[in-house]
Amino acid sequence: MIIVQIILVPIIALVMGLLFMGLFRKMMARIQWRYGPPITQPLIDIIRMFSQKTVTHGFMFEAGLVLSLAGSIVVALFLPMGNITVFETGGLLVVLYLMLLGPLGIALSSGESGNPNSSIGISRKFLLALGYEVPMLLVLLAVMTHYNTISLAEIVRIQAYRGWSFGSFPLLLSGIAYFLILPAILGIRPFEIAGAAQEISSGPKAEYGGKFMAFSTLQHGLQEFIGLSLFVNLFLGGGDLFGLFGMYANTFLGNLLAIVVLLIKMLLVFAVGVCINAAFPRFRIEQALNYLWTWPSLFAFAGIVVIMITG
Amino acid sequence: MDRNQLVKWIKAPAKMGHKYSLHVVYFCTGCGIIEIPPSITARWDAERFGVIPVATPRQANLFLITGYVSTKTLKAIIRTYEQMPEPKYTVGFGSCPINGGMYWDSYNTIKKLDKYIPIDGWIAGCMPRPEAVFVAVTHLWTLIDKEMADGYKRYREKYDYYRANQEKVFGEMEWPPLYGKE
Amino acid sequence: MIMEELKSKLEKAFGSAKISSNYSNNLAIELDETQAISMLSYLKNLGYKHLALISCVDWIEDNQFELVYVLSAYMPSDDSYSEKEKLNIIVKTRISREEAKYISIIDIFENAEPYEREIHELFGIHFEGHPRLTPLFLVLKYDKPPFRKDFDTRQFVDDYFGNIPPVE
Amino acid sequence: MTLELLLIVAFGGAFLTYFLGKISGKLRNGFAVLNSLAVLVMTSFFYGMNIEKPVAFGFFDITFVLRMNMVSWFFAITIVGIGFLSIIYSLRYMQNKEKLDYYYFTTLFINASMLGTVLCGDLLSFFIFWEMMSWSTYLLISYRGNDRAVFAGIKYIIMSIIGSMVMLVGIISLYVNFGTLEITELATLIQLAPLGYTLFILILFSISFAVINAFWPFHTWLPDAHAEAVSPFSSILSAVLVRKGMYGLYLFMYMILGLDLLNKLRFGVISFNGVFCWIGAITIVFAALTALLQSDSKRILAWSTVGQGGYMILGVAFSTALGVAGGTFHILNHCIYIGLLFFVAGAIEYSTGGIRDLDSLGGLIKKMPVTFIGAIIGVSGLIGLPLTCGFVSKWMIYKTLILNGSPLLAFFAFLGTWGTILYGYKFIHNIFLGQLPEEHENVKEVPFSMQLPIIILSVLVILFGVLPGIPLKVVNVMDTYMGFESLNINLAGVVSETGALDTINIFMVILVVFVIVGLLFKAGRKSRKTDQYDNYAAGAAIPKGRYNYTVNFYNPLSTIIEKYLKDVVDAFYMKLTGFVTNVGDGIRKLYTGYVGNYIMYIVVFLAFLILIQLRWSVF
Repeated sequence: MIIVQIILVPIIALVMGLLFMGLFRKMMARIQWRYGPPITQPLIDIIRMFSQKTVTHGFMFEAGLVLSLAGSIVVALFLPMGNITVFETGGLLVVLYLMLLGPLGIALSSGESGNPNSSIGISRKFLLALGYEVPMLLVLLAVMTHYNTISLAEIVRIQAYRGWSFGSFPLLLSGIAYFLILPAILGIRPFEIAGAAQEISSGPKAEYGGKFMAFSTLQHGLQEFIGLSLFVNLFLGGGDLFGLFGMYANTFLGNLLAIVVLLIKMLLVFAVGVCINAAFPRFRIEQALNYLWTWPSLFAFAGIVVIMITG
Repeated sequence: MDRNQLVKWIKAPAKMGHKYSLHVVYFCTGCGIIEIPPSITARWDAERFGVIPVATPRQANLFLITGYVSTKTLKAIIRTYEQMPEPKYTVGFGSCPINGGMYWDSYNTIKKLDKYIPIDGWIAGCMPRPEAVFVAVTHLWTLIDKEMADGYKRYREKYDYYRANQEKVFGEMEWPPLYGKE
Repeated sequence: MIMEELKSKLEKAFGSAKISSNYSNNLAIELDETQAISMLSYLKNLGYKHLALISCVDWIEDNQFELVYVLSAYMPSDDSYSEKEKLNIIVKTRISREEAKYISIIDIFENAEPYEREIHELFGIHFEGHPRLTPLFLVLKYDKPPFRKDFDTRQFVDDYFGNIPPVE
Repeated sequence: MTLELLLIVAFGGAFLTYFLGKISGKLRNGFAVLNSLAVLVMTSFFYGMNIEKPVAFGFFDITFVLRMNMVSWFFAITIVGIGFLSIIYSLRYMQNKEKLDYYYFTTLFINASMLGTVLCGDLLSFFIFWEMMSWSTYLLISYRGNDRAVFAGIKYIIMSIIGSMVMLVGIISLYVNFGTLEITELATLIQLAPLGYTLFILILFSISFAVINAFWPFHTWLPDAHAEAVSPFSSILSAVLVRKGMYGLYLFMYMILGLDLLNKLRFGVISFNGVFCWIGAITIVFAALTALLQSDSKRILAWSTVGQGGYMILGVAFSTALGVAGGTFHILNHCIYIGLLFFVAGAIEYSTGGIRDLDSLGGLIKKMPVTFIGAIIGVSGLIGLPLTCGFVSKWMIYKTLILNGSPLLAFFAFLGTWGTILYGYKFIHNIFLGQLPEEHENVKEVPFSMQLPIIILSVLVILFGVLPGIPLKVVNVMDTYMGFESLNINLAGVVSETGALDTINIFMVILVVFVIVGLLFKAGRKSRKTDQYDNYAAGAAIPKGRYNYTVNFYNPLSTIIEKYLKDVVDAFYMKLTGFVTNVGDGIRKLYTGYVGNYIMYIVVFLAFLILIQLRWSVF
């Protein structure tokens, strides 16, 4: 049974990642009054990229990229999908540290490419990560202290009967803080600083050719899936719709429904993200840091203080 | 468009992939580049054909030579062409790359671009309109389908001729030959 | 009236200069090469500080190059576009075609540097006192500077690009 | 196989190498390696023994107590382990440097004195070994002899002397009050002492341990000491020597005072432990952000040593079973990967001819693969990536902080981790990745004797990351020895009802997924290898020496946080030293050398006394 889950969950995550990117381009096109490519365009791109013979700059150039995609898939395995969590050991702390593997892998491999555009891209990516980690850590700590557990699956189970944490008062502040930094986590327009195509010729991806570019797009899709799934699991009770499907609790149908509900919630949050992306120009890295360290951190800090007081 | 025919995808996914995802190198070689922005924005929208400008030649498989090619730009064009991953296609815009066009007797422009890098398709017109660009893209589809868009194969097989011609123009080249010792 | 006043002043200062004005707002001054430099600095002191352009004409029949300097005045601070700013002054001098050298005016107008480099590269006129007369545009090697009238471009194109064989 | 034999071998070996050095260099090097190997083997024999043995010492009958328990064994094994590796490392590293007898003697002497501090049972001998360690460290910090090294040495020795004097005051007051300096007796007697007095003693000792441990207010000597010390010594210095402060804190907080007395030291909200935790938190964040802005490879690692100390004190001072276990395990992990990183920095310095400035290096991965692997594993251990030992100890520390209701401390610790990622990647990127400058074209890999320590430590980092059970068993015994309930440890990590950690499980998942994705990657078309000059530069040629981005790598961040990171404490110390020199200068002017002035001083003073007597008839 667990073997099926181990194979199924990453596939769902990858497919959802591609769907997000396809949807992203379609919605952006629609907002800009044009037809835009079909939703399956990222898949077509990846098939084309896999068939291209390109250039490698050395061992780390390949190993880093493989590490980053593997790291993102492993994180997808550790996140609860509906009410199935394939691996639970170590809880949210392990998920937080595993989320480092993706960016670090990309950083190592594009650093090896010897192109200053990539180095500038990576230094911006890490600065942006430092920027949004301040409020994100406060938010995660607030949730963990509020539910007094470090296990993500536990948090989802508690939300099933205690109601979404986005509704309960102290976590509302943290939810707002997390939502304010969601564009930074997903890497979309206001915070598309690391992969800015015009300024630093797509940053870390500057030297990625055929299959490298395919792996990098897959990793980007997974990164968006992880950011959204974390938000939905922590704040929107991932996988349960006000207990409507309580009766099919742990049957096959129940799990399936939970997954579908989770994905729909993620799609809704992603749609809002795309609208933000369409409305904003790209920030400079100083503006991004100044923004991330003021408003979202304020909300997150208020949330954690309220939780420490009310317990 | 046979984009949704699953049978063709299963038989030859690489070919279909190349047809419906032509990423263009965003490199302004001549006066024709002014036609690219309108073709990728709202009015003509090249993205519905899967054509998107990308930042670096490494990520691209279509190279548009838009307009006359001066000797200085030829060096950059050859370098960019060699940096693109293998199945790559080039389309020449207007008459200047064909035979020098209006600058046929100029001391500084390249007359027949075909002598230096292989060109898969030409678009006539002294700066063709975006619709002509889409005609070129669809024409390229048929070429890819019939395996006739083999510019990169010609470049690999006859590389010494191309390299000799390039060296004739520039004298000594700054970078080593691409398919030197393989 | 600005023009007439200026014209009279110039005639007083430079007797031998032929001053004519073929448009309402420009003044053409033809000058001997020895006086051109002093005319330029004189005009600069008069307030025409903007050197718009230096160009060169190849009179191959009477075996001379003609250097053309175009001056105009900058808009004053209270940006009222008065009569004086509309006036363009064109100073022309003839230099002989054989030794083809002239004095650089960089110390009067600093922004003359690229213009003189370009004229040097394309016409082969050597400018004394120019800091770096290095090539600016051309990549290929030409026997004669390409803008000269006796440089036969068609001949050059045939034998330079002509003998490059097509790849078959 | 007794303790004093161990000490005799250690100290005897140090002196013997000095004299052997007079005979021949080869003999001295061989003997030094043999000696440190022997000490390592002998210490490992004492695993699990609890010995308490008074040893009569020669002159005027001081009883000199030797003590061995699991806590001292834990610290002893790290000392001799890193000592042995650094001796091997320095065989080739110090090859063409001068004063080698002096170097080997002081290194072995420092190792021996550290061993002494850990093995002694009474405070007097503890203080003697402590002093030996301090001034011999000064000898090695200023080994290079140029003025910056001497300045760093002086700065170190002043701060450590102040620390030792504070400790001496504590020892004397203990001796006066309790008549004995035996640790075991002290442990029983101090329970009866008034709370105020115990707090006073604890603060005194903690100040001296904080100085050697480079916590936030007393950290200023460490970055200078590391920038000047020789690489093999700076790995000893930051891996083990700095952690003597942690051993001291263990000795006092848990072995002498004991847990319940410690918890009684609480005045309303503020407790001794709480203050110490907050000092740790400030150390973490301050050091991590300062390390970001450095551009010298050794200085980055020095600031990281200061920062990682904060994690240890966070774990230890939080006094819950899991917290102390996490803190202790972090001491071991930090000792491993910071030693590894200093060996890597030394290897870079050795092969590029003494270059440590991060702005002029680059692309060394092609020339020095083994060092690169060591650096990658070291930095991932520093950050705490899941397959490395750093992760397990940080996981334990975070778990206690979060579940015991102090999320803000956990927040600062997390922030420190993200700062570590940034400067860890800067360390790797500026040295190994990017374009290889021409002058480093013929850089070769370091000789095997320098690669061996790097390989051993890298294997240890991964081994303890995947199978943390091995060291955790030792740490668990230490916990129970110090009065905490024992944790449920299995080979793969901590098992407890509030969220277990199973590192073997994580390792298997990552391995399997990595292999599958790797095969998928290999399935794609084979790509063509190119050199670094076939690169995208918008169609232009690559400017040979200038096509990299290394100079102030995190510039946008430094413009924001630079003004908050002025080292206020260091500036204060410098002003203090300036003031003291001025006062000294003033007093020196009194001694003008003419006898007449001195007589005048005496007369004036007598007149002053007479005036006092007449006025108030004091005498």
